[in-house]
Amino acid sequence: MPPATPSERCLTVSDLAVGFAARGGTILALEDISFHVDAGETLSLLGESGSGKSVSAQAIMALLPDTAVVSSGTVRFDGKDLLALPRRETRRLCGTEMGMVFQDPLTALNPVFTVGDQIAELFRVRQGLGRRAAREAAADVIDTVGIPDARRRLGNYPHQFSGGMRQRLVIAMAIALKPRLLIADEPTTALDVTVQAQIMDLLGRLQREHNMAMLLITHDLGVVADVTDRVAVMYSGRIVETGDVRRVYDRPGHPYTRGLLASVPATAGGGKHQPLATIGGLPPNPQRRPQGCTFHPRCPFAQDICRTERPPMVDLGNGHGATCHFAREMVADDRLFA
Amino acid sequence: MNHVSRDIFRRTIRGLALAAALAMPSVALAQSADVLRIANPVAVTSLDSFGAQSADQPTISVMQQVLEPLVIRKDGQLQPLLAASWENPDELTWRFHLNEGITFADGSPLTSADVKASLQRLIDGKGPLSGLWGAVEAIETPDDLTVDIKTNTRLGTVLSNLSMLGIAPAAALEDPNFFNAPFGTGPYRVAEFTPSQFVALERNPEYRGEPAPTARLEYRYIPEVSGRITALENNEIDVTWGLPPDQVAQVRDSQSLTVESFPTFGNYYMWYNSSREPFTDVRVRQAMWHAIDMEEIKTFLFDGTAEVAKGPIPQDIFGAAEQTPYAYDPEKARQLLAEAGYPNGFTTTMMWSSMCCTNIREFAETLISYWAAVGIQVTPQELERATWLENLLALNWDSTLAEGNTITGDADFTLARLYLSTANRMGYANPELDELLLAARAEIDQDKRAELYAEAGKIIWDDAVGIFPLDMMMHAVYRNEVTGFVPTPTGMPRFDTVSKQ
Amino acid sequence: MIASSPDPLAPLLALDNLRVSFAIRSPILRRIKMQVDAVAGVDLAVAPGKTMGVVGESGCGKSTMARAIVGLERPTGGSIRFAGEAIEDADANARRRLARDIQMIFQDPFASLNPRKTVAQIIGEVWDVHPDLTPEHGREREIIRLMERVGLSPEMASRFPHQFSGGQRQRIGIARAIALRPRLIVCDEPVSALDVSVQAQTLNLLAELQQEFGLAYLFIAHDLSVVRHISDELAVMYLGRIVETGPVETIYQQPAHPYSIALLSAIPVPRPWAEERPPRIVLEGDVPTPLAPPSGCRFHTRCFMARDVCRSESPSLRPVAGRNVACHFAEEALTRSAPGADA
Amino acid sequence: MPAYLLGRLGSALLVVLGAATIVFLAMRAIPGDPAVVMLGVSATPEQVAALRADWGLDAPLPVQYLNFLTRMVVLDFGQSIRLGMPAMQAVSQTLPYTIYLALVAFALALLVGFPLGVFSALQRGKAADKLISLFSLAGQSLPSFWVGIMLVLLLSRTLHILPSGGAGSPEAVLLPAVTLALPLLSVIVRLVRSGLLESMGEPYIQTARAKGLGETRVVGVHGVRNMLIPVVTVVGLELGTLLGGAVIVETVFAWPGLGRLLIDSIAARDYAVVQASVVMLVLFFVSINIVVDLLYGVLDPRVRVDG
Amino acid sequence: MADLSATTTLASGRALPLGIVLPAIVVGFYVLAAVIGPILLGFDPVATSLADRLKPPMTALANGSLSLLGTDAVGRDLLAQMLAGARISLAVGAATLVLASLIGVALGVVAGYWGGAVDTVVMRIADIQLGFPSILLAVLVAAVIGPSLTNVILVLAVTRWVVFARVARAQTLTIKSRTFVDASRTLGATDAHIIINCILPALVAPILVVATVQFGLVIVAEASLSFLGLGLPVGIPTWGGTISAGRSYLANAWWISTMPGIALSILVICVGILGDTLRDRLDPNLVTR
Repeated sequence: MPPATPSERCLTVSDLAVGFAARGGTILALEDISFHVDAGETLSLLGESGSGKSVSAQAIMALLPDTAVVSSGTVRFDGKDLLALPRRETRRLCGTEMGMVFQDPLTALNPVFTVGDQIAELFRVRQGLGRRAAREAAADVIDTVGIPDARRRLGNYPHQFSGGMRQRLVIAMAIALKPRLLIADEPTTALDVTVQAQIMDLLGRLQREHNMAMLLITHDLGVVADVTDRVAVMYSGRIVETGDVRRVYDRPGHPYTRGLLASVPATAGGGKHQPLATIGGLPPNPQRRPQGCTFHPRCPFAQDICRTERPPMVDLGNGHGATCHFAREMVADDRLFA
Repeated sequence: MNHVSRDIFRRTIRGLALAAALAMPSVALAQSADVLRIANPVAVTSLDSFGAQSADQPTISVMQQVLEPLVIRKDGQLQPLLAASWENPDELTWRFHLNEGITFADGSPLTSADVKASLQRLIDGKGPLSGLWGAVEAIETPDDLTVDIKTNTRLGTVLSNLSMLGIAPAAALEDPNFFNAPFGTGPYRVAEFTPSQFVALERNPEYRGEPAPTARLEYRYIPEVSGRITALENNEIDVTWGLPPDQVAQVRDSQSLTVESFPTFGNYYMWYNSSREPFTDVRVRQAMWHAIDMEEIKTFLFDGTAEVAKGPIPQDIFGAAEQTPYAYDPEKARQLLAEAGYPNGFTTTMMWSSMCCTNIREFAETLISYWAAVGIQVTPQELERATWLENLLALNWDSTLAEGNTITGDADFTLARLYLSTANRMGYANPELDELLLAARAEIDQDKRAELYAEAGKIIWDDAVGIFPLDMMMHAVYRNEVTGFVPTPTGMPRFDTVSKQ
Repeated sequence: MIASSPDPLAPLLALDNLRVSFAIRSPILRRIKMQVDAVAGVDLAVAPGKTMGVVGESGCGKSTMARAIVGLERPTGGSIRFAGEAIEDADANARRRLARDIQMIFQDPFASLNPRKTVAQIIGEVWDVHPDLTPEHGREREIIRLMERVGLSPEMASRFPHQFSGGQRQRIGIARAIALRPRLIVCDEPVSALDVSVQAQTLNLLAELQQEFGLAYLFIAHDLSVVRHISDELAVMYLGRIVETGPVETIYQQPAHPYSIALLSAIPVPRPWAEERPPRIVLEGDVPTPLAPPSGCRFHTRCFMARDVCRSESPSLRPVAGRNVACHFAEEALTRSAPGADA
Repeated sequence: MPAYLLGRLGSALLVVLGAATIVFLAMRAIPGDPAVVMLGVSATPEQVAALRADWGLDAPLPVQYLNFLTRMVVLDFGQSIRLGMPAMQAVSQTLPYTIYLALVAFALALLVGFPLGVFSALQRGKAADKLISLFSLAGQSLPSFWVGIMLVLLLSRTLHILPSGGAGSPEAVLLPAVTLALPLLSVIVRLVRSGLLESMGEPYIQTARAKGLGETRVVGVHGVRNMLIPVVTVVGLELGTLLGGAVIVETVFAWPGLGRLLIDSIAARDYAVVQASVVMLVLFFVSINIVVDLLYGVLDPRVRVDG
Repeated sequence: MADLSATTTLASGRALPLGIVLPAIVVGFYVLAAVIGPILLGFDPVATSLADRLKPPMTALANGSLSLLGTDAVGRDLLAQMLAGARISLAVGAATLVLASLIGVALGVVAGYWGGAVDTVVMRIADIQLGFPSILLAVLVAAVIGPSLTNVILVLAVTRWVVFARVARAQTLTIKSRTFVDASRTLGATDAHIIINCILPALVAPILVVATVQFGLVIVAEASLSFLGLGLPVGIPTWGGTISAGRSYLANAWWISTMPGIALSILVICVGILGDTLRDRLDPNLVTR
């Protein structure tokens, strides 16, 4: 993949912070979120449950629930700041400029409309095509995502498809109007391994064909490695590390990333009865995040400074960065994959 | 809301409703002077006056304008109507001569065969009135205008019984659909009938007399008192009756309405079950009577629109005789109770039918309140009519409050049917009374009959077989445009003399 | 019975041609019934103190098999022997006795805990059902001991399940499962609902407990790397049948069933560049519904090696290169999966 | 589908048969004799016996029951004692009134309740929503007989705008219909509101939004269409009870419907009419249920059986 | 899962919303009025006073006392009558719900837990019950055993058990298939143990919600029965009975029907709000009609 020039930059998120109104004040779900995705490139947001990765996607697509408040930041897409636009305007970009694939393909499709209607709706409402033309276009899209016998299956309802096929339909809907950015929120979590491989293949192919920028949201380190150029690791509402996948995985600059990689049995290799490396403790309650580095209570390397000072994003070269006071030391340490 | 805007609002609503009412079954909107709109308080369920509904007031009140009897009770006297005259060739035979030239609404002439068929049908119908004719052995028709009614015992009540028998054409009686739109010799014939809801009568073109002033009578069933009054005030109906006495005064205040109150053949009665303790003792029965202040009840509960009873049946009935009302005297009541062995009173029950009559519950509660004052605890039992009747006939009660109506206007109808020890209706058995009543029924001489009933009435009164508190008045209300209304003591108004301006 | 374990010890648990089928009602139109052969003739043996890993995709019958072993489903055929005793028709009383030896850990750590009971009550339920097994030093102390053993602070005993994190909940489930000192624990996807970091903690705990109590595990998972980590033996299931079974490393290094090959190749690993991996085989289509399984070899509809015979003849498990495989062309498959081979 | 429908019909018939049996036994178990009711205070045992014989009530109970069942098949319930006509005729004279009243009430409830529910859901948590919620709660819980009386008191007695009762004029249906509609309207408001809120929380709504559809289309098409399923189910059931529940409203407003007929016939122990009314009401009830079931299939493709 | 957090919110006594506090205060007031009202302002059904009949609110009566809400058709004080009626209404409501929920829960759990023929029979009876006019049922029971307090409770309970049975059955079906029940089973637990330890505790919240919602409906149903003359015997004051009795006096004594109606309405609305709030907090997916 050739390095993206700034002109090909598709989406830029800077200093995004999102809070949720709750009893007794606002809970910050996201803080200091900055990343960018270029055309033809895939960025993965990697994180465990509750790390805030899905909220990021919702913020971009203006899909946040009413209780959410964007307290700061900008989301630049196509030169426009999406957060400054009225919701209606942002919504207008959805579908045509930005497409989204959801986690559970069963519930993401409306059960009472045929898939043909649901996909044709895009062409009819968004592009003003006539009924017949829209159906034709829908059939073509379904064909593109690899559903055999597309024309006949237009009249089927979502429940008549298997899980994998449903996810293909969701993808079809997301890419129907050839958006420049595709956001995929855990697109394979609900699927079996063999089907997961199919779907990731499909996404990869479509991305290449349309030169789309893709924002992949996942908790699966393996999926990230498979399809991604760059990764942003999230922890407790913040990005703790970002950079080229290989660099991050081979030489993590943040103890959290390091811990994650070490706890995966496949990576850990080793034999049976060799205990896996673990990250002690639990992620913090978003209402009571620790002072300083939010990871310090679980960090084996924590020093006094970690308890008091919030670490800045340390530039580790070539776009690799980590928010750890000791990022450079981490990168230099070879012991991880000894 | 002022009148104009209210009117506009009404019209708007009416328009909207009309639009919505396309699916509506039969909508009657006629409002001309030729139509008299009547709201009856009780539903007309059937027009067959020979069967189950033969004693049913709503049925009779409609049918009395359609079918006419041989003799009619007018101003307390029995007078010929379809019959020209009658005689008794022997003690067991009543012979009637019909008027000549009377025709039914379909043009066919009235003959003795019609009379025979009508009477026979009433007897065969086994309805409540058929019992009056138990002694009939044969009905013969020597010629077209002569009818012989032969009985196995002497029957003194034939004339008054006949006043309740409207004559229908014999041929039509065979037709099962006849009673959907019956006709006879009367001033009206039935034009339209929906059971329980609606009856329309129209003038009988063949009627021999003066045509009725109003072309069409429409009966609509409105069960709720307030509904009827509202409908009257809103000019939805022209006339109604059966108002609770305590609401009469208020309606009287209305500028657009006229109220007419008149005595009837109906009265309240409270029977004791004389076969049960403590009512086997006449002193107890009398004591409870003395405990009640009838005048106060009449004044407050009935707004003065009732009469304190002077006998077991109202005074206008043939055979009624005036008795001395029991005085309100709680002291005497206590004394009588003490004499009877109940110095501290006793506990008993009183049942009544919830569907009996207006104000029945208030009346009962008031009575119970009076008795409580002399130490008698009475538990109220308001029952559904069917259950009440079943208990009543099974003598499964202590006391009961009810209303009676001697619709034939003849003492026999009430006294001889209910107070005979063989009827065993209230557990009271008195051979002397039985003898009087049976003799009266068998007496053909009407003056003698009246004397016998007077004696019987005195026994019932003095022996306190029950308490006879009040004779009922009927309250008819009509809009001021209505004229010619004639009170009827039967409580079943007829409208063949009524017109609207 | 095919002994899948070279271990000379008699198996603790042995399934012989186990079948479980049930009539299911269509979820909304309840009147329409369908027959599902969820487990269609499975032979399997678990040795004492060892772990048998079972992998397979959703609907392959692995959970149904697990439920049949603990008596939550009634087998429609074949036998289940525990320590030599047939238990497939065990009545309620026999089941209660068996519960002391066979326990289960469930996939969803939240759903498997009664939300209305405290942790102490949930663990203590064991002795509600088996009052005769109440330890001499008392229930409370034993609960505290168990909680400490699985890494939970005893102060949490009076809390409710929803006040715990996913990993902690699974620890409660584990504490309950080991309370009766069973010999076998059936683990039905015990870590698949957990985040990676917590998953590792739980796997470590399970390994420690196995050492300490000499537990045998029947460990069901769809994550192959997890199974590889914890198991001694492995069974790969597809549509109600075992397609390959044998020592875990043998299969991982060189699978002999086309399905195993595809499955192993499809696992995304975090650092693919760091290890030697066979080329990925992306299977066509979806897993067929168990309502209408394909004829012959059940895998033939998706198999990249399928021939005519596969459509008509169902292959049975046979020993090939140190494991048992149910494939007509296992030898050929072996060559394809040999390290360095090009599939 | 036919097998399913057949099974559904079978169980519906079972319900009708059960209800028929209960009403048959019930009428004979309760005290009060139709003959006595008709003859009144002066009834003699002979008269009663004669009438009972005339009506076939002297036959052994099993014979009467069998007779009733066999004739019920052709909707012949025998002769009404009180009305002197076939019981079925009495029912078919009053049933249109009840159905008419129920339909007007139903239309009213739907036309007002549906938009109100949608509006309330969109205004969730705001003052309008709370007001509507309170109104619908009141409508659902206030006793209809009292509401009816109050409406009469206000609109009829005091303002003289509408007639107080009866079916004499076209606008007479309004008060009873409003009274009858009120609880159903409230149910619809609440169902529509909660149904729409629930539907709007489903992931497919996010999908619709991600497609860039306008909010009107998201709510009006994707939200409403899914919410219809629970609404139709419950509303269907309510429509069934609407017919049966009209009794009180018919009493208050003297509406000549089936409910009043039933009450009067019970009072008169008019076995034939009571049996006919109950069987027809239950028949109506189960028919509506079947229609709802079928409608369910139309609305929710997941219920449809392929092929 | 939503029900759990709600349970704790209730249990932990965090600030309760107005939706519970306000109606609860009103309902509490009614209970108080029902308990001590009749003691303060005795109602004697036998004590009629004809001179005082149909007096409007705020009238001085013959015995010198002031009638706050007016008098009825036989001169009894309306307020005293309503207080006595409150006692009856609340008692009938509570007793009916206890009875109906016991029957309903028992049948519902049995039907849901064991399914099969028992389930079919119970649910078919429920269907018949739902389609069968409850008026007829009321006449039947009233006529067979005579009108009494017990009968009214019986009739109402018989018409209400279905709601409880349906909820109990549905909930049992859900709980039965939950994993924690399987977990208990793998411990060797018996059916009785599972029903007592897993099913019944899970029923408490939804049944409570249903009971709250039904409470208002039962009170209204009792009033409706009294209104149709099928309710409690004369002499036992009830709101429905008073409203019904006042219907004939709408023209000249509007207060007889209006006053108890308002009292009844305020109560049922408050109970309704309470039920709604409880449902929202305990079991949002519960359909209780």
